[in-house]
This record gives sequence, structure tokens and C-alpha cells, in this order.
Amino acid sequence: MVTIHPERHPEHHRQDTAPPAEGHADGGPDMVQLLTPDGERRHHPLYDADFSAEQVRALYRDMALTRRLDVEATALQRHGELGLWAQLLGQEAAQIGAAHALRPQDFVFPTYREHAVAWVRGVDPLQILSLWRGVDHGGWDPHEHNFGQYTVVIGAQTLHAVGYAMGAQCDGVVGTGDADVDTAVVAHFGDGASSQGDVSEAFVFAASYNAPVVFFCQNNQWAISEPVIRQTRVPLYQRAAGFGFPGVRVDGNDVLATYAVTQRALQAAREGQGPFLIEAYTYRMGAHTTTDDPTRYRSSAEVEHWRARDPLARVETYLRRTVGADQRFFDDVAAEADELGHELREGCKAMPDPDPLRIFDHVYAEPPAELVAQRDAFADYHASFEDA
Amino acid sequence: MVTIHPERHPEHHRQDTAPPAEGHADGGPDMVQLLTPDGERRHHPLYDADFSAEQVRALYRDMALTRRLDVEATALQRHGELGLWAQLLGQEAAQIGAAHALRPQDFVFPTYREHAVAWVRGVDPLQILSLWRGVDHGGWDPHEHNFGQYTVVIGAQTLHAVGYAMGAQCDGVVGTGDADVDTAVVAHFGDGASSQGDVSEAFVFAASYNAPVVFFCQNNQWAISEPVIRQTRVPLYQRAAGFGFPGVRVDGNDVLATYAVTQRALQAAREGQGPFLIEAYTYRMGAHTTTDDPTRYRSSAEVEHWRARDPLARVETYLRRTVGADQRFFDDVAAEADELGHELREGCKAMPDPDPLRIFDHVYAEPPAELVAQRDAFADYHASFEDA
Amino acid sequence: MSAGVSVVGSGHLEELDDRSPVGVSKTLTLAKALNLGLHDAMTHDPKVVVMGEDVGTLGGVFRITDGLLTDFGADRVIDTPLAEAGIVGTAVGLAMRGYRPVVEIQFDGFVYPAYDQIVCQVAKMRYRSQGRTPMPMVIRIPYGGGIGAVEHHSESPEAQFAHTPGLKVVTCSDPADGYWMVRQAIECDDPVVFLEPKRQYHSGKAEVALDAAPGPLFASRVVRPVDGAVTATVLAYGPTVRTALRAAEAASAEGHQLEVIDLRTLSPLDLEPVYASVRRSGRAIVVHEAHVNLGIGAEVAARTTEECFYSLEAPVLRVGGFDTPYPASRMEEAFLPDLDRVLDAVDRSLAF
Amino acid sequence: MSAGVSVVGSGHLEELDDRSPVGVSKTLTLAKALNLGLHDAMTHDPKVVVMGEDVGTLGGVFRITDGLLTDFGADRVIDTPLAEAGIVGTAVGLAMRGYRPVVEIQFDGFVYPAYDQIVCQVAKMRYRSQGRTPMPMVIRIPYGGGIGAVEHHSESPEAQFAHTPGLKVVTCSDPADGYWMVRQAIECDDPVVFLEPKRQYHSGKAEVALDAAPGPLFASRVVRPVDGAVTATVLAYGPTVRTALRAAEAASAEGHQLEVIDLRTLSPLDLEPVYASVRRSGRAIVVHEAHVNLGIGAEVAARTTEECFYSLEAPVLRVGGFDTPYPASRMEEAFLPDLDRVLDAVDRSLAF
Ligand SMILES: Cc1ncc(C[n+]2csc(CCOP(=O)(O)OP(=O)(O)O)c2C)c(N)n1
Ligand SMILES: Cc1ncc(C[n+]2csc(CCOP(=O)(O)OP(=O)(O)O)c2C)c(N)n1
Ligand SMILES: [Mg+2]
Ligand SMILES: [Mg+2]
Repeated sequence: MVTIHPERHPEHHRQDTAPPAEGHADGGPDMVQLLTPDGERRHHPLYDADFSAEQVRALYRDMALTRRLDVEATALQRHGELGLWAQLLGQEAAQIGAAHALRPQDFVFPTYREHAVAWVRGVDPLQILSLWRGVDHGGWDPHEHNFGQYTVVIGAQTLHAVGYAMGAQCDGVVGTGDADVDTAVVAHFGDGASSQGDVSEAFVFAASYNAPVVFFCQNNQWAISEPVIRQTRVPLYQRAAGFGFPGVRVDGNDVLATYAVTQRALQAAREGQGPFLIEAYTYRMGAHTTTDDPTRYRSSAEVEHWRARDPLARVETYLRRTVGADQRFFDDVAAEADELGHELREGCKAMPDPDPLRIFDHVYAEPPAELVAQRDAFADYHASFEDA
Repeated sequence: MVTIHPERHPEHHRQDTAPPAEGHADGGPDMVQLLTPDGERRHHPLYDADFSAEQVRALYRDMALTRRLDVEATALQRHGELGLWAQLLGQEAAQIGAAHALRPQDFVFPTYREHAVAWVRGVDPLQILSLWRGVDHGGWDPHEHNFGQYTVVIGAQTLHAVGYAMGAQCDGVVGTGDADVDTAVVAHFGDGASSQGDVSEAFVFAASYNAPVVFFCQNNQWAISEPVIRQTRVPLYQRAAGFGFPGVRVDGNDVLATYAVTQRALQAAREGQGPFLIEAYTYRMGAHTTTDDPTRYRSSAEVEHWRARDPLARVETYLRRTVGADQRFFDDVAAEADELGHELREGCKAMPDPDPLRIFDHVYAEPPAELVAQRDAFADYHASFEDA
Repeated sequence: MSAGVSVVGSGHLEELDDRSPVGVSKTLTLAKALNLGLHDAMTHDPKVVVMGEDVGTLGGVFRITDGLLTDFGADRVIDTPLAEAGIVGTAVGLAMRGYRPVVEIQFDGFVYPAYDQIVCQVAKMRYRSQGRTPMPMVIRIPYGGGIGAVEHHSESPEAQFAHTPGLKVVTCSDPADGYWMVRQAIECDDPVVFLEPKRQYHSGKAEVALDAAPGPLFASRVVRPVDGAVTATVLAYGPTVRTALRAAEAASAEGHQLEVIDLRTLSPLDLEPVYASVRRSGRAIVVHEAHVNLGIGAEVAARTTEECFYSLEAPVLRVGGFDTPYPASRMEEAFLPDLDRVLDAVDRSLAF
Repeated sequence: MSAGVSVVGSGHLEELDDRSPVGVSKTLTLAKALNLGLHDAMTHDPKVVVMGEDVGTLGGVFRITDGLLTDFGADRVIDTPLAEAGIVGTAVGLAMRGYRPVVEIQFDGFVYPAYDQIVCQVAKMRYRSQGRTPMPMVIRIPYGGGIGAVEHHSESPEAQFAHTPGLKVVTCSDPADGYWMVRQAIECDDPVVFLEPKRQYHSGKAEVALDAAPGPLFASRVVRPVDGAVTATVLAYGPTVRTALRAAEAASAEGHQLEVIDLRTLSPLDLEPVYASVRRSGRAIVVHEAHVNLGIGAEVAARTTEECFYSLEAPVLRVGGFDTPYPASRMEEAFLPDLDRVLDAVDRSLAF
């Protein structure tokens, strides 16, 4: 039945009613863009913002540093220091723009790829590496950073986000008009995740309770080896309308646009206007994870096409040409990145292996006697080897 | 958080983008209607059909007979002959219209309430009663009638429908142009079911493979005690567009309209044009099931409002006034209904209790030795009582 | 920012500040006892919210949440969309925000759409976060058969949850336990799957002392102690406790003394009282409605054999639902363990 | 109209008309053996379709479906949207239309979104329809730990499926079984949960005879028989068979003779060979990666004790994953049963 896919058999496709097939490379006319791939500033009637030079530089800096984080982690995996790494390469603008739009009181529910969002939330990158190294399931305190645990089961976190947002409503921290109080929640997910029942149920619940949640979908065109057309034949942002809330597609490689759109959506949510879906149209430049070989399923021409839309390059051009940033700024950022790289390498290699007895920690608030006995027996057994 | 529901707090509702709140009693301007509650024929630019007098009479007859089936079953439950009964009262037009649009080769995936569809598919009503009596899980052969088992787990059958439709594609019985070959599938579900992840996933898969499936949602305004506004704040038929296929709302109490819309959707699916969502806007006049007490959650005014939209009354008026049907026709139908009622009462009461050893039948094609031993031991044990 | 996760509840119900005056008791059905338990828990702790399908206006299809919407409002008694993964998944988020959600699954057979959220999220959130994200949640499930229902309304899914580390699983068998166990489960900082024997909701009243919990939550209880020689130990829980007690009465008439233990907690199991009894009786029979194969009885048998190896005169025997799907209701009487099948097992045990 | 449900396959692989000439064998890894098994099954029966995430162009994340898309086309090798309930649910529909779907779940920990479809639909469709709607389906799940992965990629969910009537559950432990068991599972008219020990996919080659199945699918097998006196019987399956064999070698050096049985089929269990061995050894140890509590070992222990009560010198002991969630990978070595823990259990058994 796969052969009857509309893309391949257009005559089988309902002509009068169906929207254009998905998968074209430029996001289409609906896509919000504030900075072209050539670094030119565009304006948008609804989704726009004023950016100070300092702000653009800060966005650039975070993009550059998190790209370095990604490159270092990839290298650490190659050197056997990490078990695995999910690369963010190419998605820096989507993540940094979305993260900069947050207020401290907002809460973020990430997938497993939101390293740049974690960075902006102040999570120590070594606490991210510890997960991929196999030391723990993520070293940061979700409540210290208002940035949840990484979620590996695709889509599950979108429901947590809605529940958390419902809780915020109950707490009376939505729509008060106090900027330091009003709270919104961001649920990250991918294009592949959009197919999961959990994500649709999250849409249902968010609409039903008018919960202050912004669904932020990074459509990076691929779910491992599957192109987005396998998941949807219409732009993903359109999914929202049928659940009763607005959606918009934004150029996910344009940090100004992702910031502006997220900022507006978050503000509306904080005010009590309910959920919003943002589809950040972007591209996973790297492999799905370090075990993946994308040459098996996608062309280098496609990758080249997107390389020309690099999210950092356009900001650099814009900074140099329009906003004002001299070579020294870029040199400073590069130096900072080098330093970060050094810290990550050293820090990662220095991470001790966990004590195996930690297997038994935090299963329960009150561990049952049976489990304590299991732990004690294992401790004795383990000690018998150390003694020997 | 429930208090922030848009209906109650309109100021929290995004005014610029959000569609009207759901739950108004008349289906709104988008609803396809071919026969008004007063029995007047309307026409529709897209969804219309020519109906012969014979056809309208056949539709009426089936509605009347299945209403009787429902009334009898309800009474049988009250008399302890059935364990439970899910009433279809008020939904006859939705079901009979949808069922009459089927061709023999089409396959239907019902919920637990599609008694009138079963009737049109030629299922012996006693084989439906046997389920509610507790004799079996449904007595009919799904493949003899191309009418699947009743499905109690809400929404699960919508995925089965999509898979079956994918299979029909693979078999090459879609889009051949041969009316006796081309096959479509109907997936029934309710307004409450629309919230289930399975149903959204069915939409995703149907769109992705362009499967020949018509999703037929009977929005009867209630999911047990919950009004449809708890599930969605926009009309349900709009859900389809965001998944990439068309949807339409039809007056589910208008048998001509449900027939015409379903007929068109099925034809398009058979031709290879892919999935379609029909929202039949109707009303559950009875209780959810015989154990339910709807007075706990809905007003008699609401029920009265809908009683004035009775699906049978308008066809009767239309038949008497316009199409042409004399009193004898109605008398004949009534007599037939009486006879049916009699048969059901007698047939139901005469149904023997199943042999308890049937518990062990059909668990597997090849039952494992362990299970056979369990059965044999039980048979011996059971026999020891009979002997005693 | 840790305000969002501060959790209420010490787990020690003796300390409840709103407990009824000493000596107060009510005569209640199990349904009413659970209803009162929820009510009192909500009164005690404003972070407790109740959510599920039809729990609000209708008060639940079994009326266990009856009146709560009126008393506590729609912010705390939440009718949800019809989607079990959604219910449990949003409850996870509410718990992360500092609430203590009490989720109702309408019937046993409808818990499976939420299975992923329960076993991968609810059960693992604390572990994953190294204790930083507690998951105080109660998932109430009316379970078990014998009510003449259609498919999926009579199942016993306890073993699947008990097999999952991170969850606790308990079940009540009488009104007093219904009241206190639901309160204690809500107080518990771990997620608790709370199984309610639906067949017994309205099947008789009993006195419920409201001034103090009769004992800890995660403990089994000898409900029919035997002085002197014990013929066999019968282990039951939830709906089969009554069956076991009836069997014990019948056996007594024939001169057999059966000690009956209500397991009450299925994960963790509390088997010390079982071992103590088996050391006296040398024989044990586990009775549950769930399928025998990999049911709770398997674990009880394995552990009891390990602990009481030299005391056992016969293998631990199991009486349960057959290893078939739950049958149509006109056959359920034969499917469910009854007095005779328990006595038959006693005979088989004695024949060893 | 019954054309839609005619099912192919007699369950007797000896009758396969495309079997390779007598004597033909290949040296294969488990991954390649499974790949070849799928390939040959698809060649043999045009109704076999393979579906799942990334099974097409990529050939699966473990490459088990490598090359199938090229050989059989997109109608029969179906890359699906990312939704496990959708995958299994549509497979149910395909089976109703007469296909024999072979579903790939990408990793053990991702089967739970499909749990409802598996336990309420796949497992019950035949029962519900009084045999009219067969459900020939294979659900392939790479399972088990030891690959240094992140959360949800190392689990052992077998007990949950084995507890569900209507499903059959099997697992292979070497390339020959990989090839033949997957073919036999596809031939089976009942739904089979097919567990593949992912740690062993690429961990060594073995000869696979392609001319005839080595034995029936639903049978355990003595993989290390002991002539003469047996110290203990060790039961393992999937990834732990190798562990058990290594332990047996080590024990042998110390003068202990361990008979090792690969259970292979977890539902139904085939315990006659176990009983026969235990009657000789008097001791049994079950080894699996799944949590001990309510793992397969519990059922094996309960039944073996019932059948071999007077032969047992010690209770059946269990070595398994602890009753905690699967830990981060740098602790997994301690979590997983290894040679030493098996030998330790032998010592404990001997100490009774
Ligand atoms: C429930 C579940 N099924 C399958 C997987 C395996 N898996 C991990 S990532 C992935 C693709 C996700 O694609 P997408 O949502 O687009 O996110 P991306 O990786 O592109 O950021 C899959 C199938 C999983 N983690 N969870
Ligand atoms: C998965 C699941 N959850 C809950 C139920 C209990 N239940 C049975 S019918 C029903 C309401 C269904 O509403 P709707 O889909 O609108 O169909 P209707 O009954 O109105 O025809 C519920 C909640 C169920 N059968 N399955
Ligand atoms: Mg993606
Ligand atoms: Mg409804």
C-alpha cells in the first residue's frame, strides 16, 4: 500500500480538497521568517520583535557555544567517552530562539535533543553528558532549572507539560497580569513524535482546559530514517486548528523568528489565552544519533541544500553587516567555545563510574523491606569480590 | 483548572483566532442537511443524491425496525434477559444512512452501538443480543457480513479499519473502476472516542497511506456524562484537515443527508482518493447504557429540544407529504416491527446458557498442552458435581 | 525553584490533623467508604485532586466520587477527555507541579491505553530524576469479575503492575480497609495502583472506625486466625478474601482449620505473616481471580517455598482464573474461583 | 465473504515447499539469521508483510530487515509513522484482511504504547470471534540489556506478555534458532511475541542448517545435557543462555555438573524436560534479565515445585534483574545476572 502514497501517485490524491504535499525544502509561503539565509532582515505583520544589538549577539553566542557543545559531545562519543549522543547540529536557532523567549518561572519539557535549551536554562552541560555517558539518567535538578528530565519515549512528555500547565492554572499563576508570576509551559517534540497518540491527546487536553502550553515541534525533516512525509502530508502546524487552537510555521533556522514567535505564543499562554503550536521548520544536519548512518537514507544534495541555510551563518552575516559586531566579538565567542570544549572534555573524562549500589537508590520514597534486603544481599555479595 | 474553560471564561479565550465554541444545538451553518426536522427537502451543492420513493421507504423501514429492536432490547434488559444494553435511540438516521451507502464488499468496523448498521449488514439481531446477554462476545461471523466484532475499548477499531483498508489497497481492490470490486472501509466511533490516541493515530496512518477508509463519527453530544465540549471546542469534522484529509459535518438525524455524504465519501475512497471524516451530528436520546441514569447530568429541556428533531418523524412527514406513502405502508412496517419484537423476545429467552467448557475454546488455534490440561481438569472437576 | 515539588504528606496517618474524634465510626458499604475516604483526603490536603472519566457531575460510573465536585469544585474534581494515556500523563505533570492526583480508571480493562505512561513514566520518574521528582499519585482501578458485564469489565491486571518496580500495588477487601487504605495510599509519596473489588462495592455494609487507621498500608493481615493446629493457610486478596473466608467456614464444618490471610499489598508483598502461618500449617493455597499463569500466586509460591522449604508438606497450590481471556458473563461463575475450588485445592494439598 | 480471512500456513515447516536442498547450511550471526529467516518467509508466503519504524530504507536500526525493501517492495515492507499502537492496530486490520504481519518494535521499552492493542485486541480477537478471526501476527522485539544504551533500550518485558492468554511468547538464543524460530513463528496461526536478545545480534556466528527445522517452536531444549549425576538444573532463555553455559563450564572445573535448559518458549512453557532434569538433580536455578519479582522464574518455580515436590533438595532459586528500574548503563553489569551470580545461586542451592 505504500505505493499508493499521494506523492508518488498524484492521480490518487483528492485534488479538490487536499493541501499541497509536504516535504518541500523551503517551508512554503506560510512560514514566518525574520532573517533570510543571506542574513537580511524581513518583517512580519504578526510575529515580529525589536532586537537590540546586544540581544542578537547573545543569541549568536549561545548558538555558537551550543554548537561547540554538540561537536565536542560527538567527538567524545567517538572516543568512547559517551555511549551515545543525539546531535543538535542544525537546530541551534530553533532551540536558542525558543529558549530565550522563556521567563524563569516557565517550565520546559524536553525530548532528548534539547541540549541548547538546557544550556540557556542554566543546566551544566556535564550533567547532560553524564546521561549519554551512562552515569545516570540526567544529572540536573528539573526544579532548579524549570527544565524537565530528558524523555526518551517519544511524545510522553507533551502530556506531562499539559498537566503541569493545568497545575499552574490551578495555582493561579496564569493571567494575573504580573509578568513575574504568569507562567507558561513549553512542550518540545519532533516531527516523528507528531504521530504518537500521546501528542494528539496532549492537544485534546490542552484545548479542553485551555492550558497555558506552547507545543514546540522541531520539524527537522527526519525521524531517524523516515522523512516527514511518512508522518503527515500537510504542514504540521495545521494540526492545531482541528484541535481548536492556533498553530504557525516558523523558519526554525532563523533565531530571530523562532524567538519572536515563541515569545508571542508564551505571552498569550501566560495571559490565559491557551495553547499554541509552533512548527519550527529546520533540519537535522547530523545523524539521528552517533549510531546512525544517514547516508543510508538521504542524499548529500539534500544536506547541501540545508547547509546553505545554516542557522549560525545568517546571524553572523547579519551581525557583521547590519547590527554591528566586530571581529573581536567573534574571536571572543570562539575563545569561549574553545574553553567550553576543554572543560567538557576534561570534565567528561573525569566523571567517575557510579557505585553499583546506586542501582537501588530512588526507586521509592520508602523502599520496601524486600528491596532493601535485595540491596543488602547484593552489597554483601559485591563486597565478597572486593575482599577476594 | 476546569474553571478556565473557554465556555465559562470567554475572556480567556483567544478571540482573534479561535473558532466558535462547540455544543450549540443545531450543528451550525456548515452542517449538511437534506431533510429538515419538519420533513422538508433541502439541496446541497456538493452532497446531494436522488432518492427514489422506494429508497426512502426502505430507509424509513430500517429505521423503524431498528428502533423497535432497540426498544425490545431495552425491555429485555429490564426483564433481566440481557445483562446490559447500549441504546441506539435517536441515532437511527446516522446509522441507517451510513449503512445503506455500503456495497457488499465494503467492511465495517463498529463500536458497541451500531445495531442498526449490523441490521443492514444482515446480522441476525439475536446474534447481537447474545453478546449483551452474556452468552458470547458477539455471535455473528464478521467475514460473512463484512461487519466486524463489536469493540468495547474505545477507539481501538479505527486502527483495525485503517489496516484492513491498507490490505485492500495491497490486494488491488481500490481504484480499479469496477464497482463490484472497489472496496472501502468504514470506521465507526463516537465523539468521546475522538480524544483517544488510537483514533488520532488512525488518522495519521490513513493519511500516510491514503487508505480507503471513511471515519464515521456519531457525535451524539455525550460520552456517558461528559458533554462533547469536554472533548473538543471546535466541530469534530475539522479535526481531519490537520491530518491532511477532508471532513464534513452532516445532520445525523437526517437519513438522506447521512446517506448522501457517506455514499460520496465511500465512493471517493473506493476510487483511491483516500480517507474522509464524517461527523454525524446527532443525539443519544436514551441512556448511555441501561445502567446509566442520564437525569444526573443533562436537562430534560435538552432532551426535548432533540426530540423535536427525531430522525424518524421527519422521514414519515416527508413520505406522507412529498414522496408518497400511504397509511398501509406505515401499518405494514408497524406489523413487521411487532413481529420482530416477538421474535426477539422469544429468541432471546430461548437462548441456552453456554456450556462452561466453552471458556476454553478459541483461545488459540493450537491450544498448548497446559491449557488442554487445565480444561480437562476443570471438566473432571465439573463432572464430579454433576455426578454428585 | 522547588516550590512546585513540595509534597504534602508524611505517610503516617496517625498524625492526620483532621481525624475524627476517638470512637467515631460509621456503617458503610465499600463504595461509600471509598467515597468518604476520598472526601476526607481532599479535605485534609488541598493538593489532592481527583480526575478521570465521568468523575465529576456523574460522580463516577460506580459513584465512588459522588458529591466531590459539589464539595471541592471543578478545579479539584476533573472530568477528563476520554483518553487514559492523557489522564495519567497529565496527572504526571500535575504531580510535578506539586499536586497529588488521584486518577480513576473506569474499568480494569481500560487501563491499558495508559500502560505506557504508568510503567515508563509514573513508575520511573523518581528513579530517573534521582529522587528529585517524586510521583505521589494514586491510580484507582475497579477490578475483578462477577458483575455480569461485557468484555473488558471484569479483569484482574494486578500482576502486570506488581512486576513493575517503582509502583506499589494494593487492594482492599472490606469497607474499613477501603476507607483507610485509600487515605493511606493518597498520603504515600510513591505511586500506588489501588485496586477496588468492584463486585463488593455495594454488597454489604460494615463498621468503619474513623478515628485511627487499623494498621499500616503495606501489610498483609490474618483475617481468620486459627488457634492450635492449622490444616492449611489460604492466601487471598480483594474479591477472593470473602471466598476464602467462606471456604474456611465450610472446611471448619468438616474439621479442617484454614487460616486465612488477606494479602492487601501486592507490591511490595508482605509475606512474613504468611511464612509464620505456613510454618504451622505446612500447606498454602493462593486464591485470586487473575490468570494463574504468572499471577501473584506464582510469586507467593516461589517465595514461600524458598522461605518455608522444610516446613512445606505440599507445594503451594494456586486457585485462580483460567489461562483464557475472561469469558462471556454467562460462563464467569465457572471461571472465577469459588468456595468449592478452594476446598478442592485443600483436598489436593492434603493428598500430597 | 470469507476470502479476507483465509490464512496461509500450516504450522508445519517440514512442509515448506521452498526449503533449501538437504544439507545446505550457512554460517551466520543472529542478526543475519533473522534477516534470512524473514526473507525466506516472505519468499515462501506472499501474505507475509513486515512493518515498523525504519524497517524499510534503513533496514531497521539493527538491520534485521536489511534488503527486504529492495527484494519485496514497499507494499510488503512498510515503514510506518512513529506510533506503536498504530503499527500493531493496523497490523490487526491487515491480519483480518488475510495478511500475516510481522511487526517490528524498535526497542523493548517502546512496546508499551502498543500494549493495549496487543493485550486487548491481538490476544483476544480469536476468542472474541469464536475462532472466526484468526490473528496470525508476529511482534518482534529486540530485548534485554548489556549494550550500553540509554533508558528504555534494555528491558525485558516478557512476563507481561506471557501472563496474557491468547499470546504466545518465544525467544531465541542462537543463530539457528533465530532463523528457524522466526520462520515457525510466522507460520503459526496464533499471535507470537518474538523476543530477540539484541546483545547477541552481532556477537558471533554459528552454522545454521537451512534444510530442516531443528525441532518444534514451542519446546524447550536441553542445551547442555549431563550424563550421570547432575548437580543442578539451570534454566535460561534468550540472552542468559550463554551466561548459563559459561557458568556450567566454570562449575564443571569445580566438579559441579550443571544441566542447562534453554526454555525457548515462555508461553506456553514447556517444562517436561525441566521436570525430567530436576528429578535427577533435585535443584533448579532460573536465570533471566527481567526483574525477579513476578518474572518467568516465579512461574517456573511454582510449577516445578508442584510437579517435582518430592525430588527437590532445595527450593527453585531465581537469578535475575533486581526489582529496580533498569539502571544507567555504567551500572548495568551489576544489574544483569552473570556467571558469578549463577554460581552463587548454585552454592546457595547446595547449602539447603
Ligand atoms: C515510543 C518510542 N518509539 C520509538 C522510539 C525510537 N526512536 C527514538 S528517536 C526516534 C525518531 C524521532 O523522530 P522525531 O520525533 O522527528 O525527533 P528527532 O529525533 O528528529 O529529533 C525514534 C523512532 C522511541 N524513542 N520511543
Ligand atoms: C478505553 C476505554 N475507556 C473507557 C471506556 C468506558 N466507556 C464506555 S463508553 C464510554 C463513552 C463513549 O463515548 P462516545 O465515544 O461518545 O460514544 P457513545 O457511547 O456516545 O456512543 C466510555 C468512557 C471504554 N469502553 N474504553
Ligand atoms: Mg525529526
Ligand atoms: Mg457520544
